[in-house]
Amino acid sequence: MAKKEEYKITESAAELEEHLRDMLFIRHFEEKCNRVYREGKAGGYMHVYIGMEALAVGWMKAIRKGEDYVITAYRDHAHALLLGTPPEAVLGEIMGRKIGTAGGKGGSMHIYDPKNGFYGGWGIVGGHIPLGAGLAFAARYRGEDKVCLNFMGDGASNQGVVFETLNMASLTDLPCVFIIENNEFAMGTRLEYHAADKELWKRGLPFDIRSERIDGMDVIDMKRKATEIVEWCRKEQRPAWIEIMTYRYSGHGAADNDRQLYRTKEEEDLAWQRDPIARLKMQMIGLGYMTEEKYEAIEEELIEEVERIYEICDASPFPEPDEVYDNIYSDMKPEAGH
Amino acid sequence: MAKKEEYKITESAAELEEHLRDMLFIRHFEEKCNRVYREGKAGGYMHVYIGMEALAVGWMKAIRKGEDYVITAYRDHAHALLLGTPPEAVLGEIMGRKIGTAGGKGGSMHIYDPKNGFYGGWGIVGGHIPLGAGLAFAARYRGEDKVCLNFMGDGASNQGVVFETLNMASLTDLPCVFIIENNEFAMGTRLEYHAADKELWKRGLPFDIRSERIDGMDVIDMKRKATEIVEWCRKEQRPAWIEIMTYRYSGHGAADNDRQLYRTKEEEDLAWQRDPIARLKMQMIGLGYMTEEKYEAIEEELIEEVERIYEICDASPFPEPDEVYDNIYSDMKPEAGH
Amino acid sequence: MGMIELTYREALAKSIEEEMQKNPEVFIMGEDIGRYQGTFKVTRGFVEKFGSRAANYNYRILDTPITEAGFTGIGIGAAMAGLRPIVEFMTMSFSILALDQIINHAAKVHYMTNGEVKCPIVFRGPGGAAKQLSAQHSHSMDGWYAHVPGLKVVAPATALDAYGMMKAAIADDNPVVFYENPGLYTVKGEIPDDNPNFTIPIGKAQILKEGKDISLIGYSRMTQVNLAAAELLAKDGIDAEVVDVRSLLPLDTETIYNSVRKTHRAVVVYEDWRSGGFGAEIVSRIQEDCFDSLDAPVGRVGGLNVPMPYARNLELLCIPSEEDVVACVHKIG
Amino acid sequence: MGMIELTYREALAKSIEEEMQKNPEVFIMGEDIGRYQGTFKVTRGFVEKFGSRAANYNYRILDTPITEAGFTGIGIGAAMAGLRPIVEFMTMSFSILALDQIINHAAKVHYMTNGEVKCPIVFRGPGGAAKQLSAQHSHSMDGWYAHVPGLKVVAPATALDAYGMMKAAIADDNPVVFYENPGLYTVKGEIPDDNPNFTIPIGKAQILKEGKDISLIGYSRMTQVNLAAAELLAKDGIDAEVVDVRSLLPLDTETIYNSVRKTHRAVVVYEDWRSGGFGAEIVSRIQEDCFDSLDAPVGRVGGLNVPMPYARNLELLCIPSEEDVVACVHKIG
Ligand SMILES: Cc1ncc(C[n+]2csc(CCOP(=O)(O)OP(=O)(O)O)c2C)c(N)n1
Ligand SMILES: Cc1ncc(C[n+]2csc(CCOP(=O)(O)OP(=O)(O)O)c2C)c(N)n1
Ligand SMILES: [Mg+2]
Ligand SMILES: [Mg+2]
Repeated sequence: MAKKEEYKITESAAELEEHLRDMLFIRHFEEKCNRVYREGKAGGYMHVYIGMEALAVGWMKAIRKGEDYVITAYRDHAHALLLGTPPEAVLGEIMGRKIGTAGGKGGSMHIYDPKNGFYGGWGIVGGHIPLGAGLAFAARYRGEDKVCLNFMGDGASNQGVVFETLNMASLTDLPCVFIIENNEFAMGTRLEYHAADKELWKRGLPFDIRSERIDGMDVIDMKRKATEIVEWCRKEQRPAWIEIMTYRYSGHGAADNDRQLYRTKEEEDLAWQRDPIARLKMQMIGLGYMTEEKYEAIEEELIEEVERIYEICDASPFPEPDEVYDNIYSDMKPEAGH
Repeated sequence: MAKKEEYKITESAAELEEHLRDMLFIRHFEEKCNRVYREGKAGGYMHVYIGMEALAVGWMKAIRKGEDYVITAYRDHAHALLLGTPPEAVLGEIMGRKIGTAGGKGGSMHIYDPKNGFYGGWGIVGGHIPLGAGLAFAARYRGEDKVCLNFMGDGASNQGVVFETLNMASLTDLPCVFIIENNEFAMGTRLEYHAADKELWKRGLPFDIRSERIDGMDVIDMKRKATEIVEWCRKEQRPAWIEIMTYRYSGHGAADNDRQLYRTKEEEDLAWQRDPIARLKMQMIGLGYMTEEKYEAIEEELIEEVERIYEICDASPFPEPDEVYDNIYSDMKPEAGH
Repeated sequence: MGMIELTYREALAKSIEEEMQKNPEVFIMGEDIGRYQGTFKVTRGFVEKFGSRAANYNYRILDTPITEAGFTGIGIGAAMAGLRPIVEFMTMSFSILALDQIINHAAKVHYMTNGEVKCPIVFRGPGGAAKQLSAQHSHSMDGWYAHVPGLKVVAPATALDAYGMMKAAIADDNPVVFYENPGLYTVKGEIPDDNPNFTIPIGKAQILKEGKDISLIGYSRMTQVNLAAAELLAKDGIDAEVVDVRSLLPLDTETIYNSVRKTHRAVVVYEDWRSGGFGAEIVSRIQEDCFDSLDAPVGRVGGLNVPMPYARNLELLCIPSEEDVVACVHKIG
Repeated sequence: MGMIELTYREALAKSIEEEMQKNPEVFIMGEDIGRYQGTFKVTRGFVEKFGSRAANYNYRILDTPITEAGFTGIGIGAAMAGLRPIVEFMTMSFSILALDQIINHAAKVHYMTNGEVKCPIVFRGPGGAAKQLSAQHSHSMDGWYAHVPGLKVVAPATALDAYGMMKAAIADDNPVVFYENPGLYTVKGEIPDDNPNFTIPIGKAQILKEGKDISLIGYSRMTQVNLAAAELLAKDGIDAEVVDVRSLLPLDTETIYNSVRKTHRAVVVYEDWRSGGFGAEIVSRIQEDCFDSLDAPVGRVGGLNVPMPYARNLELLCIPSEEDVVACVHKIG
């Protein structure tokens, strides 16, 4: 990882407040998701983004929203929310309701919003990486001026198809940013147990791809670097492979109550010192852009906002039984019945 | 590629003659295979090793034959012959006869001889690479002092499973040498069209694996470097990733009569100047270890030997119809009939 | 309508080429399909007609590395963005490496987005045995794909159907597995020469020969085998009807049932391993829905349940022949 | 023989542990099976008992990266050298990524070497729906594997069978796919407590409940569903026989046929997508070989032909229930 440079904050107070609100909203949205899950109002597998907020916020500020493509795995709530998907549609999907982004058919792992450039929401670790390259391929094929942000976890970066995709992305000059959300764990497996070399950023090198490692716990820095990289990809029409260092404070999924099996309380406490939200808050207070009182007011407002969204979702209907056969095909239904 | 050092030949005349004979035997065996194929006495896909002889000869001299493991893809005649598989069993298999290594069930692509350490002979490009690592794993698991030579083509080195295997081989400290037979082509696709960076040796680096590129057209050099690497793997109990530069003079397979589609006559002629057999012959003549007459005599002897083998195979029976159900399982037969 | 006699291979090429000419968003990708002209030469001459990378950034003919999962996924992603890729597998056996992409991604995305994202893509290539390609290169795969909701699967048996159904497959907004067979590429047939909008819809079986005594039901190359078997049976005085299924998913049970209800006897023929092949599904449906019309159990002829052996004499044993079909007709009585 | 009541999950763990204690060449590998104790906790406590990498070079419990093709292939290679690996898939859905390794390598090597190289390996994990895991995590896969010569495939329905058949699978010199189901892990049963050499052979079906009116034929969790259906049917005065297939490849047709020849009616039940699932094969064989004994068409109950939806109400529609079985019994008449 390149040593962190000192930087001067040139962003306006309003801009920084937007960053803060985005991160805080995600955090409280995700906290609510965890509670919703515990209460049995969501099921299956659900994975929250707590601790990683600066990463998605930084990158989503770097792109042309609604034009550029974004794709990720199952840890996908934040990406959708930041791209402009209505939060009721996200939480509604998580709760399996008709108002959800997929009418309740996808669940937490499968949020999509193509109108806003969001192409999911995928559950097979590493499986969506070539799809993201394919979106970039389509942009290039048509001569559109679009890039694709192609997110994956550290664990996913071991999957063979990722390397296959890197090779082809370089061979065919795709405007695609491969972004590793390195939160140090793949479920219960620590980075050093799953990767022969912990410096995942190196994996782009043998494919002649721009490769870097960046800290992802500082939203200002993240946004600036992301912006530079995205514009580079757009201009050069070449891929980049970027490892972002972050941490997930929660368990792997909402059903993971066994964090002690793979990490210590001390380690988590230490990681909390890098909390991206606390950092931005302190930076803003230092600049006189924020006070404790204002922060608390914002937080309260967002918590209420999340509750309001939840109430809407909770009152909304589940899909109708006969919808089970809808949208498997664009033009027909499968043979019905058991 | 490390610049080629000058070296002094310390090998005895007898030793060098053995290298020469090994290479020449392979070449004439393979020429015969091509003829046998054209005459319709072999079918399916068949891939010969003409031009690449120094590579297999060098590596097979570096290992403990019959103890160490060897595995490769479908271009597999040379490996078997050098490990000591009776040539009648190799050609017999290619001709689909009962005396073949697999009783005629495998064909050219699937030669096996586990007693001599040879584990095939595989047809899915890249698919056998984890198997080779598994053989090395077994050796390490049991605390045996064995290494595995795990051969693949340049085209194969793009397959995702190869990268997955490298990661695990490094994580679990496997005594496995991954050897890329880089003959510059994957069927009709030239290296630069299938690999984003032509220096394939770099692909081991992000997995913290010893990685090198070596010329494979000089049998003496090949054998020496191979020996050093094999002993290093055995001692360190670590994998290595070695790219060997070679060339195939024939078409991809015996059915490929379209070399002009993907390369020129001039290019082939240039490559012939690197012919490993001609090089060793000249080296030996220079040292006074060989004469033109003796060379011709050896060649004639080997050609006759190959013809003798062919006669045996051609006179030998095809498998019996009811063998079709044999050896699918070790202890039962499948349900019979159409 | 002017007609021209072409092989199945040429009919395919003509169909793909015309669609590519009509719609710039149709492109084809696969191993050695460009400069090398394709392993089974379906794309012969394409790179000259449509250009190649060397000339400019033009990927209408995209030679890929040997990374089935990766390039298939890239094709699927491109289809999600609205392009219409045709993915060639050198053989269907190699599509096994891309199954996760096909089954978990292409076949699911329309459902998981509740219809927001379409995936108009064709996966094509030869399945089943060629000649002595042995155990790893002779997979049929048709039944596996036909088992997966979200995919359509077609397996035309004639040059005309190859021509018309390929057009339908390219026009389809859903992922279509287009199953060819090495033994069909040289089969000849009459094709419309001046009607690039000609199409044969997916989802319709056809009767290739009418008959009253027994229905021989098959698809892909086995339809040709069934036609040959019908001739043999005619010599025994048995008038067989040949039902060419053509489309496995969706399956046109109506045409199949109508035939069985007429003949009261049926044999289902497929090249894939007999046990667990897609023929079992066809048999199951017939006996479920035509039970009272059946005068005998529905017969089955499938490939032997063995990995494909190399030796030609053994290989020939494994693949169903017209004699095997005739034997089954006599067996069910 | 002392008996102990255990869950299916515990029975599996006990079986694997005993085999590992008996034979140092048996080991287990998979994602998060060690330190994390396994996603479905089958390997709970194993790493403490058998050691982990941290302690020494000891791979009896091998936590792997998320690279299904790679680690499966390494397991297969180890088996080719004579070790006896057990490969856990977190779910069978993920085994799709390793299919080429399983089908083209493990299942073929014995044949392609004409018996020279054995491949004693077990592939295990839960297939089918758990609870709201949606479209990419709910694949059954049993029929795909049971279609492949060279593999054996078992799908026990009870804790005792899980215990005894796992021992048989580990002892087998061929690759065995051991198909579990998330819904079975908590099912309880009596297991021999002091007989580590106990085994239940692969290849035998069993009658779990005798009956004279109809045969309910299934495997894995569907056998439990059939037992429940038999109770419901009893209330309607229908005396159903429950045939637990247990082993899909090889398939014990004798036991199945004997039951059908006694009851003259059959319904085959499986969780996988109805169309093209392995149940179709069982139906086909029954109608082929017991045609004259059948008083009605063989009924089928399979999963709906849809990618698994997330919403619980839709998901429950997709999975066959005892009511669905009863309905089918009434339908075939
Ligand atoms: C192919 C495949 N194998 C296994 C799983 C189960 N699984 C889901 S998430 C996960 C861990 C992934 O870790 P990482 O890529 O680091 O992403 P993170 O969850 O940390 O964001 C695993 C093993 C899966 N979904 N797909
Ligand atoms: C998975 C897979 N895809 C495609 C093929 C068809 N095929 C056979 S050999 C080959 C080229 C391989 O090239 P390389 O790895 O360089 O080996 P070489 O033939 O040059 O020794 C291809 C594409 C195959 N056998 N397996
Ligand atoms: Mg992670
Ligand atoms: Mg090559």
